[in-house]
Amino acid sequence: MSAVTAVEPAALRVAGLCKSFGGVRVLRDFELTVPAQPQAAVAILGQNGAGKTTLLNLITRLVPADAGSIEVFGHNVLASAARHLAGYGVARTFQNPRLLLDETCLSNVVLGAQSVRRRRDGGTVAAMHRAAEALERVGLGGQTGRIAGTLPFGSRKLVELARALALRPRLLLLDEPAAGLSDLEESRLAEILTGLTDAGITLLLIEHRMALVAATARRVVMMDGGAIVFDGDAAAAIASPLVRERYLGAGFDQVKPERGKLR
Amino acid sequence: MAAWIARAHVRAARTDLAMVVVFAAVVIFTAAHGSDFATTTTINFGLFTLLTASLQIMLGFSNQASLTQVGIYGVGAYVAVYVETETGVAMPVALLASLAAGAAAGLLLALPLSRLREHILAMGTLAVQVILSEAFVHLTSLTGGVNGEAVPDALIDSVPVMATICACAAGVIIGLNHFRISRVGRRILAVKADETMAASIGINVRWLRLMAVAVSFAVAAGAGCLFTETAGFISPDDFTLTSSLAVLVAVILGGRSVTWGTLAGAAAYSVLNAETTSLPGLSDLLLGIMLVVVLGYLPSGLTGFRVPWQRVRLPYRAPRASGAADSDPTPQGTAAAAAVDACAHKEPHTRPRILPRKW
Amino acid sequence: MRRRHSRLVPVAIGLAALAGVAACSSSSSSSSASAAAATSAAAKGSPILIGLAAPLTGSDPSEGTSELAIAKYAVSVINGKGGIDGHQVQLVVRDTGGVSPTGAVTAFESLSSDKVAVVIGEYTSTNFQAGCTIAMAQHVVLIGHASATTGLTDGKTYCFRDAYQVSQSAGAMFETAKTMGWNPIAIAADTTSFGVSESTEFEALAAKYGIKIAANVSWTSPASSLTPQVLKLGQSGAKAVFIGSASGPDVTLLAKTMVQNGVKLPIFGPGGVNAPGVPAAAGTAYSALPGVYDITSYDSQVASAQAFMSLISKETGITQGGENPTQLYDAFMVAAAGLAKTNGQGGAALVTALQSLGQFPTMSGGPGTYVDYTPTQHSGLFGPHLYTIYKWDATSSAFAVDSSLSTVADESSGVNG
Amino acid sequence: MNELTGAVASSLFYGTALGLMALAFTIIYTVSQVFNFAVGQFMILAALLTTAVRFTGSAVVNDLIAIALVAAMGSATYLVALRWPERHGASPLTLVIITFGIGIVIEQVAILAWGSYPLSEAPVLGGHFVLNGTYVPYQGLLLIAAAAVTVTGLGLLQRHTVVGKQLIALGGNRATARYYGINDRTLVAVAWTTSCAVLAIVGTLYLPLTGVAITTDLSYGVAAFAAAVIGGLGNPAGALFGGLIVAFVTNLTGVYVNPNLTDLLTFAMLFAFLVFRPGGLTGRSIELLGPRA
Repeated sequence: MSAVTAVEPAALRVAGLCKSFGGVRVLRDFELTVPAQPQAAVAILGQNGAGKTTLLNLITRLVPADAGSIEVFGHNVLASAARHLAGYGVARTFQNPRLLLDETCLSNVVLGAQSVRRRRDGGTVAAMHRAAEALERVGLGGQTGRIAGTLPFGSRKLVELARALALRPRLLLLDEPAAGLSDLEESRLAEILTGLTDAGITLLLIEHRMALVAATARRVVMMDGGAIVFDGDAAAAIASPLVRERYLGAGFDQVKPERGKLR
Repeated sequence: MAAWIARAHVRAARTDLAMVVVFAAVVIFTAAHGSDFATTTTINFGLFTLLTASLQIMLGFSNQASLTQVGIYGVGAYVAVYVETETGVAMPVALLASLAAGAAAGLLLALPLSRLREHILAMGTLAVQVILSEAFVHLTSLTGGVNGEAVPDALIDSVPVMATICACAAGVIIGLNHFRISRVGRRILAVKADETMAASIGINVRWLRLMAVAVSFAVAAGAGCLFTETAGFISPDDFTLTSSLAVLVAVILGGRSVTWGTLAGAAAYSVLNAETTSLPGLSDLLLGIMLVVVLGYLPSGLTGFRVPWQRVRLPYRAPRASGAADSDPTPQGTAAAAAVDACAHKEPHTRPRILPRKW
Repeated sequence: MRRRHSRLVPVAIGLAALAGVAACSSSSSSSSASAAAATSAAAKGSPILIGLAAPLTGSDPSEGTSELAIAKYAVSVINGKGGIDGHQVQLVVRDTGGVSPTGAVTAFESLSSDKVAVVIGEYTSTNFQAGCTIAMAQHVVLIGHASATTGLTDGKTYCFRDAYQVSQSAGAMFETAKTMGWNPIAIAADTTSFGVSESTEFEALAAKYGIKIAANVSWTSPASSLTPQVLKLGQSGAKAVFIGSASGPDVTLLAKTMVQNGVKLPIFGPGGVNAPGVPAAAGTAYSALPGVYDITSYDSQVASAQAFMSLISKETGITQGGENPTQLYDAFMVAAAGLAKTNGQGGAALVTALQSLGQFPTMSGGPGTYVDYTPTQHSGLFGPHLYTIYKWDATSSAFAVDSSLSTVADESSGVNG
Repeated sequence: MNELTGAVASSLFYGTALGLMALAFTIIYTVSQVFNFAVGQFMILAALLTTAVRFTGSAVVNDLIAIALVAAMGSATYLVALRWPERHGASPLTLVIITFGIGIVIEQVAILAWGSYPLSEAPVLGGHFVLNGTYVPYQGLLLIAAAAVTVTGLGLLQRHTVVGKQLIALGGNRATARYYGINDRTLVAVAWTTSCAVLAIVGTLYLPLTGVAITTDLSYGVAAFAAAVIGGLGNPAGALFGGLIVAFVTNLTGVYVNPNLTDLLTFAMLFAFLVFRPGGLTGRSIELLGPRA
């Protein structure tokens, strides 16, 4: 529709998306476009139940859509199965990391590294190297042999992030990456995420922690009642009376921008 | 470089060796003993191990419970007899036919059953087993009905056949042992652990589950073909729901180890079966008590003890920088990562301390 | 190391046990292992072993229990008479686990490893057939006492039986039907080997006797509902129902369902109609039906057989005889007579001995009932007094001999010597 | 039309019996996601207690004693054989296999104690009336009345008593229910007691029409399972409905098409429902369906 698509298809284009669970309408006529260039992080805000995770599940085909269309890099998502998304260059993480807790970190990440076969990929050994690189990228380079179940929660989230990176995505969907992380881990995560956008990966992250959003996201989208109520850059979001009223609450003025501690 | 993968296989090969030794010992012992009862017991054990291993492919690798293994075993047996009597081909050809029939049955049944999970799936396969049992009785022209069919040129109590069956059983277990290290094996284990996660990283969940059923049924049908070679006579009473239940029980009883668990379950069950022929009126009662007590009070089976069996340890070592052969192979990370590294183990693949080192 | 070890322990125990089973296959059957060399009865005084393969568990364990009691009694009688050629006889028992060819094979293998001279039993035809396969492979003589399917022993050198065959009893039933004017008849049979062979035999003989078959219904035994089958019988316009089921519960359910649905037809059959417990359980229904007939080879009117059963119940406390108790006893006597000729040796020698045994008088029969094997005919039990037909007597709620029908059935069975 | 009357009457009685057994299935499945494959054994055990043991001279008193005993056995079975494994992480599949084992033990012990011969059970209400050539026994009508009372009564108890509401909560989510202070051990034991009491009602009221034999246990059990799935697991009225459907479909096809394929038909129906409509005709959908990935 827009002129951009003629040059390069958008990283994500959602149009007219509807989803109801039983009688509850979670998304109604949802529209969102994330351009492929320049690579940046887009943060989605919204109260619990606003439909954020549902949106991610719809994009990754874990739940079927009622109506509408979703495209990633020009591929029609709704005509594909969940397993095809990785091939389109899309990877995701979950709010609660889903790892094989009995296996080593490396084995978990190798699953991702070997998932999509590309030419000149090499065999399992090459996949192991890529997996190790991904682990190193999230700061777990020394933990390859550790059993995932013995890691603390924050590190498990990083392992999952590494597994998603091992898929070599162009669009990375993150579901509350900072939830449950300590302040130290959160600041490290911010560094990692910034590094990813610099490396040319478009991020779509659902996040409640404003500090992380402020540190990483260039664009902020706020959802309420299944639709977008605010769309602008991060600074504008924190300044916006709408966002304050609907999401941050009246007391947000007192927050320190760098190390915001909400709730 | 590929040597690192080879090391995982070498580690697994120790189990292979143990398997070969165990089966060879059983075969040699039986052959030396020379009694036909011993031969029959060992043949039953070998066939039962094959059935247990076939179910392990479904239950152990993709968490698909099946109560229809013995029905498929029957399909394999009837196909083998049919092919041999109609065309007069040799046994290996009949075996191929049985394997193909099993795989076809697997594909045919896995499609409608693909949406069922866990014990609901078990109940769906229970229905299939009962339908197969009824079919064996009623398709008289193909199966000979309840009066059964004689098998032409069967080699009853033959030591070579016993050895073949045990070799097949050992071969299948060894195959499973290495399959779980392979790329596909690890992917299917990921499917077993978490289907949603597996789909989200691009794994074709439905296909892998389908293939597990097809391969499992092919093995069960192949075992059925081997069974005809030693039985001399087959009838629907050989392929009942009770036997299917026994296979499932053996797998659960054996525990989650794909190798030792399969062997332990099959051995325990075969022993019980052979031993109770001389216990008037008690074998069924013993079976019932065993189901309740052993399954109930030993929830992780004979080889379980809460040790996750599917752990595949890829012995990874990062490539050394050229010219710096003596340096620590641990790669340097970011400053934050280094903080984590400080409490990490020196060796990249050291086990956590709560478990003792194994050989 | 330790963990792997602990995993190996149960496996090792299991395999050791497996080896143990293979090694001492007869450990739990008293001292028979020590007498493994008894086949040729080399030393004076070492016992001759006779095997019994019986369904001690499975769908009908009571059958096995009574078989065991009768077998013990038969062995005690043989030993009481001084054994065989000075050797005592010892009984070795194995469980076939009900109707299960695999169980039968395992039991047979186990017995043959015990070096028994002869195996008796395998009461269903399916089990007999499975046992027979092994008998042929291992050259061990098998004598069945109740497997009724036609042609079971044909061409099987090592397989014998002293049992009435379905073809014979079915013939007698059709003869009865002709006398009673039952035309057409309907068949109700379960899908066990017994039911199927009865049903096949009925269909085969119907044309010969000029009787039509109006309906042929079947069910998987044991049944929880027989309404569709019964309604079909009622619809068919048949004058009587021939029953092919050895299952007491099924026949009880059939009779009760027939009465409830107003399907008032005479029922007639071997096996289940007068199986243990059935007269008491189905009595009310039987009395409401226009006639219930039981055909059996076991003539309790014969004084010797009556004395036998009362002795059995006194000795063992078993009141119900199971299938063909006298025939089982006869099988032991036949085996003993054969073994006396071979000095306790089994195998081919025993086959020859049995074939040359000549007419062997049986327990249940009258003057002419005897077992007679020839090299081509291993199904023995021929004579003028083959069948007795019992009719349900509603006033006394019991079966009573119908002598006129018995005569008809007996004389027409076509196998009189 | 004679056979139609017969088919309808028989289907009503058999269907009600299967429906009540399916209800017993459902009661336990709702609270603990376990299929109890010993339903046939518990049902026949009740009948055996009144016929083979015969506590008193009165059929009614015998039946009541049998119902009480079997109900008590139900909770005892749960507490002894299933509670521990359930608490220690046994999967529902393992628990199902254990119920098979419980069934085998009951069956074999019953055979050892009372033999495998068929027995006749005295009806509470003797007599019958004739309708269009079909004998309609009063006992059958009593069974239907008892079923109506049972289903309505259980429904009312579930909705209007604390225990009933707690059972519903337990069925919803066991862990959450436990957080709210619901004693799940007592409650699941209550469910087993209720379930086995329902089975005993079937055993004492229906089996006088058919004869009692312990060997028929699994035939009843599997047919009742089919009824439970078809009616919709987790729905008491649906269970009864499922039983009637199984009975009517098998009987009518038996009469008008082919009576020899009724068993095959039952299992084909079971299979079709599991695959295409796992929630049954009335039930909520089973939560064990996999993703569409």
